[in-house]
Amino acid sequence: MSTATDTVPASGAYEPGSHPDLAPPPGTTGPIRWMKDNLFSSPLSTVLTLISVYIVYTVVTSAGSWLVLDAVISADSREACQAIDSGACWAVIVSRFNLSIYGFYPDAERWRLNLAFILLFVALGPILFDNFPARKHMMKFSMAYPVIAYFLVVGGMGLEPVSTHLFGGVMLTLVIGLTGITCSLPIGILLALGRYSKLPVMRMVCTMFIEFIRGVPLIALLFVASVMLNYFLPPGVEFDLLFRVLIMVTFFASAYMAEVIRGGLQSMPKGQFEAADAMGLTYWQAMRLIILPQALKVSIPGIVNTFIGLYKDTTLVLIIGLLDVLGIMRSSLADPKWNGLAHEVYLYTAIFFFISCFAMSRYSLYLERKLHTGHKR
Amino acid sequence: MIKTISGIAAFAAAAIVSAGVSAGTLDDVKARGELNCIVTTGLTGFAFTDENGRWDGFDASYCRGLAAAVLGSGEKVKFVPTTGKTRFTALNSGEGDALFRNTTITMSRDVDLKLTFLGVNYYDGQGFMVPNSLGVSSAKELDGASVCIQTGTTTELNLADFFRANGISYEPVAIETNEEGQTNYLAGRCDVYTTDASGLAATRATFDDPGAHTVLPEIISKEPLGPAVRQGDDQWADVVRWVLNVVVAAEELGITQANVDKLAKGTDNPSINRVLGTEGNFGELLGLDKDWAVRVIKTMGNYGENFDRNIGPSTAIALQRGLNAQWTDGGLMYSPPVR
Amino acid sequence: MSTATVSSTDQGFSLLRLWRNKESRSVIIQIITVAVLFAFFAFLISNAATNLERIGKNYNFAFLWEASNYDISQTMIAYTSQSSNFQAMIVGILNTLMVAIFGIITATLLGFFMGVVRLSNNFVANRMVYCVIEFIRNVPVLLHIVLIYGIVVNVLPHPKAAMNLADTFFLSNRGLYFPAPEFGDAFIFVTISFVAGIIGAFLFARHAHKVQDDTGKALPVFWASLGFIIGLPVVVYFISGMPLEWIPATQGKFNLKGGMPLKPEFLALWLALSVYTACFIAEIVRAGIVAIDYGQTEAAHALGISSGRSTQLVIIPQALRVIIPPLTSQYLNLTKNSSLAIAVGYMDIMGTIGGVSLNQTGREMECMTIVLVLYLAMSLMISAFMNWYNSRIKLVER
Amino acid sequence: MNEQAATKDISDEIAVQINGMHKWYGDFHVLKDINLTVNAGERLVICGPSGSGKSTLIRCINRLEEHQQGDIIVDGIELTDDLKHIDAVRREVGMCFQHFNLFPHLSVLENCTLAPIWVRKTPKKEAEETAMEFLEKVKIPDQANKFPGQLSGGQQQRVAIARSLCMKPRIMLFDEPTSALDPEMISEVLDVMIDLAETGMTMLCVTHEMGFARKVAHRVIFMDQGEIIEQNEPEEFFHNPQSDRTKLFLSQILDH
Repeated sequence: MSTATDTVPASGAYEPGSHPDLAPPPGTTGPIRWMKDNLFSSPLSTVLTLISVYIVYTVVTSAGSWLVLDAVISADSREACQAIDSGACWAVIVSRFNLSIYGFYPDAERWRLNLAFILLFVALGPILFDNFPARKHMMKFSMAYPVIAYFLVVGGMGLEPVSTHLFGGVMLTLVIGLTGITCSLPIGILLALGRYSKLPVMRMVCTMFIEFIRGVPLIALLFVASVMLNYFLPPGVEFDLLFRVLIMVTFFASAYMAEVIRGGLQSMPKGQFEAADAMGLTYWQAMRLIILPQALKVSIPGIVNTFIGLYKDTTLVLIIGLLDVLGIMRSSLADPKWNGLAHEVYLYTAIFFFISCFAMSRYSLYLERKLHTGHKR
Repeated sequence: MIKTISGIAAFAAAAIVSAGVSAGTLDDVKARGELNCIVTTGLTGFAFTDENGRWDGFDASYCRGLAAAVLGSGEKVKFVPTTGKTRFTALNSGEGDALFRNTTITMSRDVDLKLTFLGVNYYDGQGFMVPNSLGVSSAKELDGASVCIQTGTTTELNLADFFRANGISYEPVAIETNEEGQTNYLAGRCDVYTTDASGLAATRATFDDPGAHTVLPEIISKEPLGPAVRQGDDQWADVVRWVLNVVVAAEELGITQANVDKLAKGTDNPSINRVLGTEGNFGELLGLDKDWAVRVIKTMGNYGENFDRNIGPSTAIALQRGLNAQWTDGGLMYSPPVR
Repeated sequence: MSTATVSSTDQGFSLLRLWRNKESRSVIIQIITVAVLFAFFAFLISNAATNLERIGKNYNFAFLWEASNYDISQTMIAYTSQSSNFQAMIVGILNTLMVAIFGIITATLLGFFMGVVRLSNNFVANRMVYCVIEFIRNVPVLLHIVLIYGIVVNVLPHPKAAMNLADTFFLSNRGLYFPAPEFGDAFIFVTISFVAGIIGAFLFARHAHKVQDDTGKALPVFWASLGFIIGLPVVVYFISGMPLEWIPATQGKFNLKGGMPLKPEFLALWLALSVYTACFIAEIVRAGIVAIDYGQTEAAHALGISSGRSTQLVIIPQALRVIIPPLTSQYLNLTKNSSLAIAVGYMDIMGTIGGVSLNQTGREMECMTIVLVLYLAMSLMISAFMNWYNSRIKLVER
Repeated sequence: MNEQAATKDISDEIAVQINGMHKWYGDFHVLKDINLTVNAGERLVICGPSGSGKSTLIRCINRLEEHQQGDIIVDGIELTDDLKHIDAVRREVGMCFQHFNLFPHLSVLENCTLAPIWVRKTPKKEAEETAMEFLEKVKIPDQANKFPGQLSGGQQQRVAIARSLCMKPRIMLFDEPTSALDPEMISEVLDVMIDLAETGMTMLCVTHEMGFARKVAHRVIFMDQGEIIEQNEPEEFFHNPQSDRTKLFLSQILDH
């Protein structure tokens, strides 16, 4: 390596292939140059920079003092909070924290939720990451997980049954979100295959179903679940509200899922179908062995995005009276001790959703990048 | 697709099988071992959850009393929180067995919505609450005001009628729950909050400075609040009706949570004996056992105790008995005799 | 159709043979599907009929013509508590449309702006917008709505102390009050000239196109259109003696009186939907423009087309093709999300016919049917419009 | 028609018989009155300008395309709408595509064992042994556990051939197997095909590789605009083409 101070010999003084590496001329690299390029490249950019810096400064200082510096963590009521300091009263979150996580789930049984939650990550590992140790064997556990989780959460098999009306908070959000996604995936696949099918009736039925569900808001479907669905069941049959909501959420998610998977199916080259045909595979064999494994892989980022959407949409259940994490925190505003602390409560919920959704969207980005580069393996 | 359809069919079949034969509500509840009781999503004093997530309040006590009568324990209740909008559907669709949710008895609800009302457990009327700072002393001065009003309630209809009858205008601010109404009112989104006077008192009680707010003298409607069940199940209706009556009777007869066990061993007063099942077989006639009333009173107290404990003058809500006093004290609480 | 006959090796009974035949099998599968679906729906409907009968209800829409008995705060048509449920439904539809249209417009503008900032090489602005976008779109829209509503209601001043801009605009926790227009009789001329201006601008643009095709000369279409659409009505406005007055709101006893208010419920819903959707649109715009190969810009520059022109003629038309389909689904999402109005009591479709009317009349089945049909119709209309637009720009691009 | 079918490795058994077959794509008449008989063990090369219907013709033989008129009888089974017949034919007919159409999510070995396991219900172990045998024949046993995406085009096409052979087909169809390959890879695929030809396999091959045709084909068929214009033994075909269209075509592809 030579330095910039070296005299540069006249051209032709080197044999081909023996030119030394020279440092770039001064002023083209380094922090100053970076700032010139990225902050002050034009008058407009300079103005933009100054405005942005001002906004960031104001927000950080004012929010910072409210959020952190002047905040109160432990107190018994809002008045007690205000007596201590002028910032946010996080005491409301602290006192309601367990409620916001477990809902009304009995104290003695909460270990089951914790266990189910830990096992969730064990089950998700092999699904989410290719290079998970002993992936093939762990996959079996993942397949069994929904059953395990069902018994852990609802009870049965020797565990004390817990009524669904005690579900609430984060755990309800997770129950709805995860049930929605696991049930909607197979239904979504079938719908996508139906919409992609050569049989006109099948195609029409699936298309109508998908378009109907996508055409109406989730909240309308939830209202259908809460006010109409029981009318359609035989007299005497009752589904509890959570079950009805799960049905609707599953339908809703499966219509979106079907569209994502249809995208994946459409991206399959025609040759794959032909090769499967030429080998004499039946329709279902071809789909199961050849087409779906590939189509699903391409669709994973879309599936994750659908899941993020579904997960955020679980908040809507509060409108029909199920207390998810937003609902349960909102209801604490009715507690005379804490009323008027809307900002703290909403912010807490927002941060909860942000962390989980952001993590998921990062994962989806990671997958997308992996699919792009590792397409050929 | 074939798989989906067969799946749906199997699912439907399973649902039918699992349903079994639907008997009366009483048998259903007994078989289930749990009472599904429809309450509000939260109204201080009437039905609300405490920090441990336990439901409490004037209406919630009735749920516990009913569960005690039918199932033997006041804990065997599943509370179904509903908004003003979803409550009747929850009842009609079978999600709840009984509705104890400060619900006004009206003819159309009784006749058109196919509910059966069983009596009044709280006589109420719709009132207005305003901040003192507005300097308003009568509801008739409210021309042009913004009024917070819970949608899907009779109060909403009364309000429209009242303003129309007085030829004044207002801006309705629709809210879903009392909690929202309270938040909006305190934030100044509306000038006036209107709901049942009891609800206003309950809400005002939770304010930092209750003295800064006035409940206006006009009571613009009769709001007899009472429980309801689905139409067409007389046995169940009887059970709920007599739970309602027996607590009023208990207060009249001086039976309290504290002395009910002692009195249940037998007294010289035949009225008390009949109520507590030491005389007669009214419990069996209802489809319950003879101790049912003892359990009700032990669980929720008599009417006066329930009132005092949850909404009475010594609580933050500080409601006077008023119309809800015993008939012997000049109120309207009057239980038909148990005999 | 194949004319080949089934070869004689076939035995067994004919149903099996039909099942083995490719065409008849597909027919059989389809017939079974239809039959099962039909049976399923018949099952549902018969259940519904039994259940309704059991509680003594029926299924009819007569209640639509009965008085609704409730008041609505923000109505675009004349409405009182004596109006019918049908009118309440119309109010709801108009309110939904209003928030959806306003939302779509602001979300698009804001989204394009943020998308462009995300593309700029200004580090601070870029990162700041990135953080905002990530935060907003990873939080449920319902939370945004209640949060913004909370802020509007709690933080903004009481109407007595309303923020006041030149005694014409007022902002308080009762909403944003614009002055209300009062049209004089002569205003009709301004309206006519405005319509004429649009037609004129359209004709001029066609003429200019033709001139450019024929002679290669570019006429100033933009400025001419501006003249036609804005200038002409302005001139007519002054000639006809300024027949339009703006009457600002005034302080009343409780509220501001008069003016054109945007109620807090509307503001919260509109802002939340706009901001939330804008974040998605920003990413769509960014992705759309990034997707255009840099080679396209280089090629345009190499041909000597100026920077601005190359954006207009080369980049935008191609980026739009990428942007429009996901943009459509965002518009659909926004419209559907407007049903969350119910969380703040904005009286849209869900609030009127799907809310208060449903509850006051107890006609769940009828009301929900109407709600579903209305939303479906709206979604289909937006898709149809955007598909039409999409096919149009595809054509233009070719 | 089949005058020169007398070479010693051709049996009298008929492998494929096509009588008066027509096919349309919508209004477009792609194949016009095709009559063709292929005996077992015969190797046929089909050539012709692009769009002449030669690919469509061989795709009709395993019913990737449906014909609308006429008969196709493959290995004694008539191709109709009857799914059982179609399945039976596809079991006996292997096919190689221009773009290989390997399954990218499966390893080379899995690609080869998939159909034997699922269609022929062969035990997995046996299927794998067969697969390795054929992979050795196409000279890439060492790549068995790689994924198609890791192989070169020539290797992929050889895997595709091995994959078809694993079904132990009686007839092999090749649809322009070398036209998507870089020039230096063509010969490795052709070598494999020549080896295959020496085993006596019935082969129908759409290709422009005239060297290959000369070397192994019993018969060359020239198609244009959906018709069989001319068919002959290779030497005759190349040196003494009868029709003008054939002459034009040959001059174009042999000169370049």
